[in-house]
Amino acid sequence: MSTRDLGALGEPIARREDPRLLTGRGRYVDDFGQHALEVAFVRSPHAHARILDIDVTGALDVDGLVAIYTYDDLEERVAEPLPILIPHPALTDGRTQYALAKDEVNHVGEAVAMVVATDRYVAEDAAGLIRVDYEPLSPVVGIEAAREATELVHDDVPGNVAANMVQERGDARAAIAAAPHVIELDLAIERSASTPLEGKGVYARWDADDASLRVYSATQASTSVRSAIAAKLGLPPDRVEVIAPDVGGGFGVKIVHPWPEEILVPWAAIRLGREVKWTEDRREHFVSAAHERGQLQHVTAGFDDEGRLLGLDVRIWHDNGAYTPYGIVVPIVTSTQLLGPYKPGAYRVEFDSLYTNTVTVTPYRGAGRPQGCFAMERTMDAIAAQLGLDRTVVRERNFIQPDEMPYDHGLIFQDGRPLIYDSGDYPATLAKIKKLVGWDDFQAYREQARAEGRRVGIGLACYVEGTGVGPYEGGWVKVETDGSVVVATGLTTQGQGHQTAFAQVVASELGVPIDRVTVVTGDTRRFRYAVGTFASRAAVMSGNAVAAAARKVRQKALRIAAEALEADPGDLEILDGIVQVKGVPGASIPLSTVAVLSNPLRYAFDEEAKRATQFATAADPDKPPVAEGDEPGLEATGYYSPPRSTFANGMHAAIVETDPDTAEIKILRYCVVHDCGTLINPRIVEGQIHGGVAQGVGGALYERMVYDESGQLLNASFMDFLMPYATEVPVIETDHLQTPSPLNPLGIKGAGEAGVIPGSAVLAAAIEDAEGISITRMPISPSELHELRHAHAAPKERP
Amino acid sequence: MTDLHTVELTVNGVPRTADVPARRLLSDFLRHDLELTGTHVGCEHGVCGACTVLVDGAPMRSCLLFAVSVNGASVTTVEGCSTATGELGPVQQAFLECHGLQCGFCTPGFVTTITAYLEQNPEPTEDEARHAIAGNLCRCTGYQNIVGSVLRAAELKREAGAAV
Amino acid sequence: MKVTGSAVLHAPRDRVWAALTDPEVLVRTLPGCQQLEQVGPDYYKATVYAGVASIKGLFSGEVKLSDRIEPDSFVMHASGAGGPGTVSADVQVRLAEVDGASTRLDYDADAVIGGMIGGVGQRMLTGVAKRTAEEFFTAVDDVLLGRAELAAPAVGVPGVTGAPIEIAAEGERPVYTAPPRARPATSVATVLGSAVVGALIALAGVLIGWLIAR
Amino acid sequence: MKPPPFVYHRPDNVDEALDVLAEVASDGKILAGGQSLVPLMSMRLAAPGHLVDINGLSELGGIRIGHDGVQVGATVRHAELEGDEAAFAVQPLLRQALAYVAHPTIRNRGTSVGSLAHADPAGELTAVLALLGGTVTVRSRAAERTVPAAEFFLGPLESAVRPDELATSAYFPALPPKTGSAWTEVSRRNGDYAICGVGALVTVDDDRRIVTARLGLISVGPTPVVVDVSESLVGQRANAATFADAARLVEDTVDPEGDIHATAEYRRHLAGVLTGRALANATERALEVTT
Repeated sequence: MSTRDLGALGEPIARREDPRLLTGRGRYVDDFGQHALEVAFVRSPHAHARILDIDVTGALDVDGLVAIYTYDDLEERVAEPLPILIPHPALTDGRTQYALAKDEVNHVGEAVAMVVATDRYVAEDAAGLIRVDYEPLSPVVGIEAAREATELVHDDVPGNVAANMVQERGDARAAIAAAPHVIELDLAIERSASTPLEGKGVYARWDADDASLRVYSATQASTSVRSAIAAKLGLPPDRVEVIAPDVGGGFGVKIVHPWPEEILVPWAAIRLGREVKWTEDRREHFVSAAHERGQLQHVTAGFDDEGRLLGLDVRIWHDNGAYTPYGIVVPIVTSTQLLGPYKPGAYRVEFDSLYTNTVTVTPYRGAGRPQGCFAMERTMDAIAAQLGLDRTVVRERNFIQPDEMPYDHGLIFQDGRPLIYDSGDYPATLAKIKKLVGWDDFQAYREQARAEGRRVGIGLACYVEGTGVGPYEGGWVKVETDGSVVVATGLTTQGQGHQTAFAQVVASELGVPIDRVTVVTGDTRRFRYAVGTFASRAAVMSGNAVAAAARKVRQKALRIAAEALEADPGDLEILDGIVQVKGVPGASIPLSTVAVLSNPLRYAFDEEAKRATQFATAADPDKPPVAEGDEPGLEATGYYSPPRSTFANGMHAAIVETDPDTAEIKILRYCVVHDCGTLINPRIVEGQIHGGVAQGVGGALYERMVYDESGQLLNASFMDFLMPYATEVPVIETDHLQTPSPLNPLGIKGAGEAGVIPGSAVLAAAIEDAEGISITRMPISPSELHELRHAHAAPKERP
Repeated sequence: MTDLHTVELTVNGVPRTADVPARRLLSDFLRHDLELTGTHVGCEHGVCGACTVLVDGAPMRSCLLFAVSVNGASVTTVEGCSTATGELGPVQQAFLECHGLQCGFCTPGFVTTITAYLEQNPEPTEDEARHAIAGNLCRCTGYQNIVGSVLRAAELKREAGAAV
Repeated sequence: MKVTGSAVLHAPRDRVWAALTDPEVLVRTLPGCQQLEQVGPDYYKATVYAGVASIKGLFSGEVKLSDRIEPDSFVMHASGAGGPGTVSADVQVRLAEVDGASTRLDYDADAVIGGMIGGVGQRMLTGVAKRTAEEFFTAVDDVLLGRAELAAPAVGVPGVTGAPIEIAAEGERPVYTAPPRARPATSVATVLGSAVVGALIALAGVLIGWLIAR
Repeated sequence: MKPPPFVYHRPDNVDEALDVLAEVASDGKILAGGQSLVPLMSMRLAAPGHLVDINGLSELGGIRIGHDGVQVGATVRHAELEGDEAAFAVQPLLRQALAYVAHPTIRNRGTSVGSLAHADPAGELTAVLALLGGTVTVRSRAAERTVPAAEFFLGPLESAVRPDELATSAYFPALPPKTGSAWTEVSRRNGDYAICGVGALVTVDDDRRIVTARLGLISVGPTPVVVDVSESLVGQRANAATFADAARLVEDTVDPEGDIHATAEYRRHLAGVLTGRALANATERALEVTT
C-alpha cells in the first residue's frame, strides 16, 4: 500500500450532491418521462383466492386507455415465475410469484392486471372498471397459523415451511442441561417495513432503430435489474441499459429484483413501441412491495453463577410472507448475528421460514439483526435480573475480548463464508457508552424522579454487524485532459452521500482537490459490473474499489510525469492536482497535462491536445506510441473483493419515562457509541446513525403492519402506519470508536444499518426497567403498556 | 367530465398557465403540466408533507389541492426558495451546512415549510424548530440535522438581514 | 373482522323470522337498499345505495340465506365488490323469545373488508357499522310495529313514504324495488350491549359506509 | 391514488352554489378546504359527480366577534381562527383545541366549518361546538335553518347537513364570566387523530368554589360526547378540587370502540385521566380570571 495522504478522507465535508437536491434539480424516476404512458395495476383484494375470471369489458370504453394485460397475455419467460435470487440448500420449498398472478393470488395487493393509459388518472379509472371474479380460499395469517398449518399457502408446500435450517457449535443442549441456571424466554417482534418516502418506480423506453432498451428504476441494484430484464425479455444484455437515478430512499425494499413491474413496464414499452412509466403509490407500496421483522423466538440459555453463558439454544419462526424471492437471508442473519459481541460456550440455532398469505418479506435495514439483538439482549437482561447483577456486568463477562480477535464463531454467515469477527473492542465500547449515558449515576436520578412521582428507566443493548458483504464491487477512475476526475461505480445510491464519500476517497488517493472529482453510481452505461447497495457494504466495497482504481491511475500518472520531468517516479508526489518532484519547487506538471500525454494523438482539437500530437512530442521513434501492455488515457478500473465480511459494532443506551396515568412512553435520552472502523466522512456516518435510530425508535414504539385474520392489511397508509415525525424521535447523542478493519486497505467497516439494530432491545429494556414489567413483544404502544400494567397488577388485586 | 379548465398561477414569480381537467391535483399540475419536478409526492393523502408548497405564502399540501381551486394564486415551490441570483437560499444553505438531507426526496417539503415558518418566527428555539417540522416525514435523517438546519437557517437569515 | 351484537325487536319470534327472511321487508329496511333481485331460493342480488352523509354510491352484491332452522336461526352470506373495496360476511343470526311480545336477536358476523377501504378505513368502520346497524334494526322494528310510515316525517322529508313496494317480474326472477324513503330516525334503545356492531349490515354492503362505487 | 373525474362548479355567489346543490343533490359535494375530502377522493372512497367550490365566495368568509360569541364563516381556515386574537379573547377554547387539529400545514387550508360538516368523531371542533352549545347555520335554496350542536352530529362522518344544503357558518358562544377552558388529548404521534381528546369548561363563583363543570370528548363515541360533571364538583374549593369522581363519571359515560391503535378499555381509561387534567387546567384558568 502506498503512502496515503489522507487529505479530504476523514473530513466531515458538506455533501456535493446537496445543492442539486436542495434546489429541486434532483432527478427521481417519476421526474423522467413526462409524456410517457402510465401504468396502474388491478391488485387482489383477497389474501388467498383463485382467479376465476377477469372481465375487462367495462374498462374498454375509457377514453385514453391504451392496453390492458393479464397473465394470459404474457409471453415466454415473462410468463414464468420470477427468480429466487439467493438459492440456498435449506430453502427446499422456495416459491416466487408471477409478474401477473396466474390462477391464484397469495396476498392482498398481488398484481392481477396491468393497465396502460395516457396518464395515471385514466389508468386508475380503467383499473377500477375491471371485474375480477375470485373464489376466496382460506388464508394463512400470522406465524401461529402458519405453524399450525391447518391451511396451506401453497398446496405443494406441506406445513407452510419454506426452509428449515440448523446451525450448531458445540453441544448447546448438553451445556444448558449441565448449567447451574437456565432461563427460557418467548420473544416476538412484529412486522414493519422500509417505507422510503419515494416508492418504487420504473420508466422504460425502447429504441426500435437501435434495438435497445433504456430503463430507469428506483432500484438498489441496477446491474442486476439489467441482467434480469435481459434474461426475461430475451434481449442481449448489452442492449439493455438500467439507470438508478436519484432514488428517494431504499432501506432494503429496493434491493429485490426484478420486481414484477421491472419486467412488465419494459415489456409493455417494447410491445407498444411507446415510453411507459409506472410510479408506485403509497398504498401499492404497503400491499405489494415488501415487509420484514415478523419473528417469534424461543430462547433457552444456561449460565453460571457469574452470568456467563454456557449454552444458548434459540428456536426461530420466521414469517416470510407469500413468496421467497430473496431466499432466507433474513433468518440466517438473525441466526448468526444474534450472538452480538458475546461468546456462549455452545450455541444452537434452528429456524423455520414460514409462508403466510401476506406481503413478501425481504430485508429491511438491519435485516434480521434487530430481532436477533432483541433475543440476545433480552436474554442478557434476564440473566442479570435472575442473578441480581448489574446488566453491564453480565454483558462484560460474556464479551469477546480484543485479544481474541479475529474470533471464529464456527458458523456460516449470510454470505456463505465463515462467521469470523475481524476486529473490535467491546469493553472499550461499553466503557464509552456507560460514560456517555451516565449509567452509574442513573440510580440517583431514578430516586429523584420517583420523589417527583415520575417513572424512569434505563436500558442498554449491544450489537455486532457483519458489513461489507461480497462478492465484489468495482470502480473506474479517469483523469480528463482538463484535470477533472470522473469516477464511476456500479452500485447505487439512495441518499448515502456516495457522490461525496467516494470523491473523498479518490481525491485523497490521487491528490486532487475534491471539487474536481465527479462520481456516478448505479448507471450500467458507466460501469457494467456491480452487485448492489445493501448490507452496509457500499463504503467498504466501492470505497475500496475506487481507491484501488485511483491508485492505479496515480501510478500511471507518476510514470508518465516522471518521463516528462525526467525524474524517478519514486521522487514524485501529487499535490492539489499537480505532479511535482518532492522538494524541488517548479519541477512539476499538472495532472491535466499528464492526461494529455497519456493519450498519443494525431489530431489537435484544442490547445491542450496539441501537446500530445505526433509532431509535438519527442517520443522515441523506435517504440510504439502506446507501449506494449499499456493503454491510452489516464484511467483505470479497480475491483475489491473481500475474503469475508467485516464486523462493525456498537452499543445504544436509552433513558425513558413512562406516564403513570396515560402509559405514554417518552425517550428522555438516546445515546449511541459506534465503531465502524475508519470514517471516510464522519458527518455522513453520523447521519446514517441518526436515520437508523429513528427507524429503530419507529420499530420499537410506533410502526407495525396490522393484519386481520383474513389477511387484510389494516393500516396501509401513513395515517395509520405510524412512521415517526420529528416530535417522536429523541435527540441522539453519539460517540465513536475507530477500530480499523484489517480486511481492507482503507480499514472501513459498514455503517448503514447499525443505528436501527438495537432499537427494540434497548427501549424494551428501558421500559422494563421503568415499569418493573417484563417486556417480551415489540413494538409496544401506550395502549399495550396500559394492558400490561393491568395484567401485571391483576394477580395482586385478585389473588 | 373531461372538460378542461384553464389554470393560471404565478409560480415562483413567473406567470404560468395550462389547461387541465378539474381533478388535476396541484402536485401533478406543478410536476407534470409545468414540469417543475422539485415538488415531490410521497403519499398523496396529506400525511408526509413532501409535496408542501407555499400558496400565497402559506405552506399547504399540494396533493390535497385541486389546481383549479387555487386558480390565480401565487405558488412558491422549492425551485423558488433560492436567491434571485440562483444561489442557495438561507434554508437550502443551512441544509447543506448541517447535513439536513440524505436521499433528498422529502427535502423540498421541508425547505418550503421552514421558509414560511421563519417568516413567522425568525428566532425559534430548538424545541420550536422541532415542532415546526413535525408535520413532515423523513425516513433518512432522524430529523436531528433538520432541526439544526432550521436553527442555522434562522441564523443565516439574521446575518443576511444585518448585512443589508 | 369479527363482530357480535344483539337487539330487541318488538314482535313475537315468528313475525321477526318472517320479516327478516322476507325480501319485501328487507328491501325497505336494509339501509340504502334499492333493489333485491331473487336469483334462486333464499338467494338475492342486491343493489345498495350506500354511504354516509352525502358521500354515497351505488354498490351491488349478493345475499344468500342458509342453515335455516325456523324460527331459531339462519346464516346470511353476503358479498360484493366495488372499485374501492370488497366486502363479504357470514352472519349467524339467532332469535330468542323474550316474552310473547318481543324477540331478542343475536348475531355473530365474520366480515372481511378488502381493498382500499380495508386498509385505510379502520378508524371509522366500526362506528359506521354500528350506526347502520341501529338504523336497520330500528327500521325492522318499525315495520314490525306497523309504524314504518311514521318514521319518515321525523326526519322531515315529506312525501317519500307509504309508497308501495314495486314487484316486477324480470323473466322468472322477482325483483323487489324499494319505495322512496327517508332515513329512519334511529333509536338506540332497541340495540343492546356496548359492543353492538352492525355486521349484519355487511350484507347490504353498508360496511363500505363511505364507499362510492360509481 | 388519483381522484376520479367530477364536474367542477365555481359559483359566483351562495345562491348560485345552492342552485347547483339543489340540482345535483346527493351527487354533489362542497369543496371548501378539501383536507378530508381530497384524500378520500384520491383513495376513490368518495366519488362525487359534482364539486361545488365555495373558496371564492367572499360572503362566506370572515370571523364575526360579538360579546356573546364567535361566528365563523364557511371559508375560514383553521389557522385564521386559531390566530384570531379577538376570537381567542371571547372564546379561548377555540385556539386551545385548534392547536391539536392535524398539523399547521393542514390548518392553513382546512376550514373549521368544513370539519364540523365532515363530522369526524375525532375532530376536535365537533366537541368544542357540542361543549359550548354552539350552532351551525345551513342553507338550502328553500330555507335557512340553524341547527344546535346537540342535533348536528348524527353519526360518524354524518352531520345534519342535507345534500342540498350548505353549512354557511358556525357559532361558538362566548366563554361565560368566571370560567376557564382547557383542551387536552393523547394521540399516537403529534398531529394524529386523538385516541382520546377532552375539552373542559369550569365556572367558579366569587368564593372560588366550582359552580359548573362540563366536558366535551372526542374519539370515544360515534359523535362528540358532552358530560356534565358539575354535580360531582359543585361547591368544592377550586384550588383544592379533586377530579376523581368526575373522571369516574366520564369513564362510566363514554362508550368507545377499540381499533388498531388503542383498545376500548384504554380509551375509556384515557377519558378519565384526561378529564382530570382538563378540569385541573380549566379550573386554574377560571381562578385566574376570577381574581
